[in-house]
Amino acid sequence: MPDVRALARAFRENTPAGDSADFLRKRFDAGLAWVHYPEGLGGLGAARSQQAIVEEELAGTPSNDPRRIGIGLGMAAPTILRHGTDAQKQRFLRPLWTGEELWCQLFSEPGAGSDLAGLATRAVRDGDGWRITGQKVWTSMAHHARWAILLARTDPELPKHRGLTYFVCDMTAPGVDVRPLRQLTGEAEFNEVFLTDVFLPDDLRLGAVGEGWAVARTTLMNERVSIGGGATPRGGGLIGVLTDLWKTDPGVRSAAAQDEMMRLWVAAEAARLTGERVRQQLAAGEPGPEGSAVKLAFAELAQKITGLELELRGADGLRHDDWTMRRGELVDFEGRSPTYRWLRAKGTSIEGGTSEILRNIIAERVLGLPAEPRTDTTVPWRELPR
Amino acid sequence: MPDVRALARAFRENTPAGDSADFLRKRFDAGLAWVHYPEGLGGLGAARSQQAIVEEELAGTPSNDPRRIGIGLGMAAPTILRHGTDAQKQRFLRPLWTGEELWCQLFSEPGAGSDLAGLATRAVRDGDGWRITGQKVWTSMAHHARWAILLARTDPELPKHRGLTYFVCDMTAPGVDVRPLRQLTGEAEFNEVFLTDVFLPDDLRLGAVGEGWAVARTTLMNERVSIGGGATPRGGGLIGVLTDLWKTDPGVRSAAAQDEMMRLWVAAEAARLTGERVRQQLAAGEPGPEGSAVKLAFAELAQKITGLELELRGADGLRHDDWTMRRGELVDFEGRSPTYRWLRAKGTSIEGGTSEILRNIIAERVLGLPAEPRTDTTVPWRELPR
Amino acid sequence: MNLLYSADEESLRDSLRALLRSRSWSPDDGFDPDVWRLLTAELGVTGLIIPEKLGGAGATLREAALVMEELGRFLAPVPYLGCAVMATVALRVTGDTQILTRIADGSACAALAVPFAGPLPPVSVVDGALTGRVQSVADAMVADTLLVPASDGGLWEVAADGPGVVRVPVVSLDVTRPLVDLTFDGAPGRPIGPADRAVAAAFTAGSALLASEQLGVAEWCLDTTVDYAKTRLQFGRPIGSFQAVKHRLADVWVSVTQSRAVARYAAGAVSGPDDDLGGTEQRLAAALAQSHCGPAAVRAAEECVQLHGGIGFTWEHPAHLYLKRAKTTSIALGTAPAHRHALATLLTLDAAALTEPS
Amino acid sequence: MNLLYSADEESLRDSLRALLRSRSWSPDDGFDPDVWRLLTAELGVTGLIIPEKLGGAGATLREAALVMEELGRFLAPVPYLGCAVMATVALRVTGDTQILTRIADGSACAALAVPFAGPLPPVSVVDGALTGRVQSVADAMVADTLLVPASDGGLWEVAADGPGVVRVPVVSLDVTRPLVDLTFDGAPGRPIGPADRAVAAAFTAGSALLASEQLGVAEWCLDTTVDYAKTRLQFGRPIGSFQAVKHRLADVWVSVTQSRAVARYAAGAVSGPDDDLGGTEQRLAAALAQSHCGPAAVRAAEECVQLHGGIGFTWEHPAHLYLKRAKTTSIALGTAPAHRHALATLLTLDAAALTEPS
Repeated sequence: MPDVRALARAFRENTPAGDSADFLRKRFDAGLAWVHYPEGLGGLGAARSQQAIVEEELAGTPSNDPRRIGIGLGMAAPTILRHGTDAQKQRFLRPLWTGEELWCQLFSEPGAGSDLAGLATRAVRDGDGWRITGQKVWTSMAHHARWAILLARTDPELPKHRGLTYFVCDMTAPGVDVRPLRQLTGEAEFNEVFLTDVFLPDDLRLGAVGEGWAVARTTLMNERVSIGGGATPRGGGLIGVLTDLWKTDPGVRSAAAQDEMMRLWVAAEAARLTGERVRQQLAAGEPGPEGSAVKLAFAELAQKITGLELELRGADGLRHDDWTMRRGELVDFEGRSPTYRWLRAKGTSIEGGTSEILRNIIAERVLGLPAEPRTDTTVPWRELPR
Repeated sequence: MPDVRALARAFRENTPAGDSADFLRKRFDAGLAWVHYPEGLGGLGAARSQQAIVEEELAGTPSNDPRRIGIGLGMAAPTILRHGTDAQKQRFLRPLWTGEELWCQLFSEPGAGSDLAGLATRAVRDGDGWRITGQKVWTSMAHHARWAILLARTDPELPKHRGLTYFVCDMTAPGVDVRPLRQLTGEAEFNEVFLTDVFLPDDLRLGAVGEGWAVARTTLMNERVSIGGGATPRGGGLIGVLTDLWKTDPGVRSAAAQDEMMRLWVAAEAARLTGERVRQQLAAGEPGPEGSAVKLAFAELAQKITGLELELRGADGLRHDDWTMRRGELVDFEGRSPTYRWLRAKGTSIEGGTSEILRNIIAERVLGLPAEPRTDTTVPWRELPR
Repeated sequence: MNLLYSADEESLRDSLRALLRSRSWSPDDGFDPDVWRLLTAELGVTGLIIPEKLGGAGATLREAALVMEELGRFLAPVPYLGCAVMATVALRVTGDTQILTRIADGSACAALAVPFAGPLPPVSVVDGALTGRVQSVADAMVADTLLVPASDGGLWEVAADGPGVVRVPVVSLDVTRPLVDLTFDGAPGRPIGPADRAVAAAFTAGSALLASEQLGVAEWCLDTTVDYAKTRLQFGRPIGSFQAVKHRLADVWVSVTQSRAVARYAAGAVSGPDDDLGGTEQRLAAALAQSHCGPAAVRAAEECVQLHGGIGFTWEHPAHLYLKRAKTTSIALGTAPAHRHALATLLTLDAAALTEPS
Repeated sequence: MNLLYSADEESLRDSLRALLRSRSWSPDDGFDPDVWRLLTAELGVTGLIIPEKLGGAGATLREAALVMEELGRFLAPVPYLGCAVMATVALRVTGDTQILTRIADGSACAALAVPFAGPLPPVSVVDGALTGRVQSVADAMVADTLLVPASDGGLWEVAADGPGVVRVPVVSLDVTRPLVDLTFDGAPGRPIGPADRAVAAAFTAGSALLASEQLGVAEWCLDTTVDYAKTRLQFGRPIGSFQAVKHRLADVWVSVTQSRAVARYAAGAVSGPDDDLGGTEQRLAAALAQSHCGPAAVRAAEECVQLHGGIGFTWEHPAHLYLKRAKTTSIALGTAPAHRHALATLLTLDAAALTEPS
């Protein structure tokens, strides 16, 4: 087992922090990016829990922006690590981690949301590569991304899960058209991405032809793990915004509202402790399915808390801050107006797997309840009703 | 159109009310039992809304007990009227209405609750009649009933809805064994009925062989209509029990509880007005599906209101009145202990069609949402998993 | 009380739908002058509850509730609630005839200068002119006549574009019913009667009829979601064939069905003589209506967004407009908890007021 | 704080399950003396939190919480909460050794003479003897030692079958934890220390650990319902394959999952020195636990009855016993609204106590 703390200390002592990108590249090369990754790929093959030691030792040094590189870090990287060729790992992981190359995800389509495996974007062989045509939606960061993870259909004659192939899409390639997608908040936080005859060389294929679904499961599993989110202090986050209002504005207080607020406080604290327990399980090497409970609860709570806040504010709850269309890349629940919070919270039960799909997954994979009778998994995709 | 009011007045003037049963028989023969029934069968072929006039004119005269004859009146009678032979109508309707012969319903089975059409009780041809063998459950009044409406399987080789036949069961016939079924309240309000080789002559068959499901739909439709229930005054029923407690016992009052109680008051009043509107629609000859909204809401409300009552009572809510097994035939939500109310209320979302089945019906028949894919309706009943 | 729709009401509904169905609005439309004109000129509904002798239709608030329902269903951006219901009721109670005559013939549009939610701020009277600020007023941007409850106890008529009146549009959560901040700085006006009863009656009538608007909003949300669930395919099936979706829509249907009964009851309760509008039963019906129909509309709109999935979260799909309308109306004219508290008081169930039993 | 189960706890759980799985109880069983004896003799869990020097296991309330969880799951009719948790904590706080030693070796069973729900009634002291009535006391029918908070401020030891003590069994909603009405009429006793801190500590510990019992109850309900949903066929399919059933069970699972984290936190919070049991964090954790875990257990039990359909409504199926246990525990030691109010006070969010911001 490598002495992670000693390595991190030595690295810090010996590495000038002048140029941020350069520092991060060196940190990657020293295996201190993600210590549980293999040596040579930014890691040391250490336990995941050792990462905390590195962060402690390197506190205050230049760092990447976890929100901007989130998709790369949480979804692309584990997929490349598991299914990529050596060349792909060498090519993509370092700039992904340093933030020099941002990533986005080209999975969802207008006709394939919850039913991702039903997607229609086609990938057709063309010489030593592929021609991609289709439309993707709900793509955050697409207008900044250098690369995308892309799921496309290579064989429509096979049942839907079996005709998919996974690619890395070059977002600078001709035929990639990124358009802002405006949401009910007025912002365009996401994009639509139109792919028209986009050429991708075969070395951008990740995993075997027709194995796209299996590769995508790695991505999705990691998405769900990462959604559990980080630790917040008791009474922090949205419930803190509500209790701060309560404490500072006597006009919002009433006995009935107090009980309602306390119900939400209890629910928020129960969800927070559940998240804490999930992290302890992970740290103890016993990852469980409880992360999905955290996401479900967060979505419900975010909507209830922000809804109550509007009610408490009364007349002020009828006023918005700004409907100007803008590119809101990073969700800021606490910085903007109460109406923004309330509207944006409506997305929490849709994005990253709807609450309905999450309940299906819990029921079938955690509780072991039998699946519904299905007919869409056995017939050729081409014959499915759409 | 008959002058219902004049007929009722004349009947009242000319009929001695000395013997109650005799009075009711005469009232039936005068067509004043249910005026919308045909002449000769207790009615005058008048509009259903005219019945109110009769009740008004005959107020204070001997009457049947609507709770004891409820099953006969609400379910057996409309089915016999629609599907019975003339002889059956003549034989059954009068004593049913006068209450001289009580009825019960032999539909549900341990293995066929929500999925009634999957029932297993067999009826096998035997000379000029049928031999019935099977087990029925959740039968109110079975220990008092002279007759039962019975659904049994005459052909297990057909798909499940098509192999059923509808009978009138003689509850005094050999092989009919009625046993009390104890509920979580401690009472035995219902029965299990074991049928062992019970012989029923063919003239007790209602409708054609194999047409049992169609006949049963008449019964079930009428059950649902009748469940909407009668008018209650504002603040009456269970919510009235709660507000009376609130008014008389200062110890139960708190600001948080008040808002909770008022939520329930609002829900109860909304449900009450909905029931009122259903009755107005019926009276106007425009029956709608809204009665199912009333039943769903009542079940939910009964449970919430009684649950809150226990909470408000605190220590008293931990004490029951009596666990002695007894035959509780008529549900009395208001007369017994708060714990009894709370327990009994749990049955309201199960009996007479579970809330789940009711939601299915609303979704498919009212909203027109597509049915789930089904496989159990096309294969022979015998081959279904059980 | 009759909770059904009369044949006349059904026919009015048909006319309204024919008119409204032919229009469409974008998320940025705060007012559609053409529709407002048509509602006045073709259907005469802006003067529906104005007495016939003043040029109105002499109908009751029941019929106006029907109009509210349809305007809610189509989310028509017109100041019907503010002008044709609340200001009109206030004017009826004060006994005004002048302004009512002009509302009836479409030459005037009045608005009560009161916050759409929250307490009345003071507007003082000095030398026959008004000074004060009233924030978040509904339907006042397009009004030409403001009715201002002033601190002298009077209801004042003030020309909206007159001297000393400044109107600043608010960035409203519900862009289809824009709010405005009013500032009066020595604005001349004319007292037309005592304000208290007039404003209280306007709030009771407004609360009762807002329930019909909320019903219309909820109906649109339910209908639209049901239609979507029938046609949107995922996993090779319409999503409406999945039982969890069915059950949630069934629950929304139950709640909308209840809203219909409650809203009809409230509309009927406030349809008597104006003198009754301060009565217990009227206030109770209005508070009940807002306690039930507001949250019911919010729930229907939330399910509409959720069950549409991603598309329901976009600016392009109209679901968000209904969500914003539902939420703002559940706060306007009092939140559901505030109405429940009012109900407790009316029913002598308020703990603070209950004394020990004798 | 560690929210997981330790290896020792898992092993204790296995032992408890092995013991409890071999028993079964009917709806009429209020006490199983054999199981109580085995818990003492074989597993020593009745003395789990009694110091080793008094013959106990010297463990913390965390381990006792684990016991509560399993007793809840099996609904074992034994006075563990009353004797081995609440009375024991009270005795620990008073510094008693005599009774604790006897509880540890199984020769005594003590119960706090306090109502299972509601305020403490007065029990007066005259000439060294107690007089008063205490109603709806849990676990006191089988106790031989009653610990009575008296109006002199002391906690008194009274022999349960001694003179001047009358115990009348209550017809309890939860027959698996029978209540009793106690009457003291000049009952002799011995003061063992001040009552206030001891009783408060017992309530904090009891509330915190009751959450684990509620967790066990909820887990049984969820597991049993899931098993039933997998095997009960209707419409040719297991009912658990219907999406609405799935979603409701998924929601119950979420709530049970949260209960586990909350109950573990509460158990950990009260596992420090007895002196801390009056601390803010301990009271907060206990109030949080009861605010969440009580309603969560009720909901799991209600879904258990409902999704079992008719059979869940019978006396024969055990679902109703869990329903009754869940409901009574959600009232005992304070209802959820009362605990939420306590939380508001502890968090300085209580409106009545908040002053204007400076």
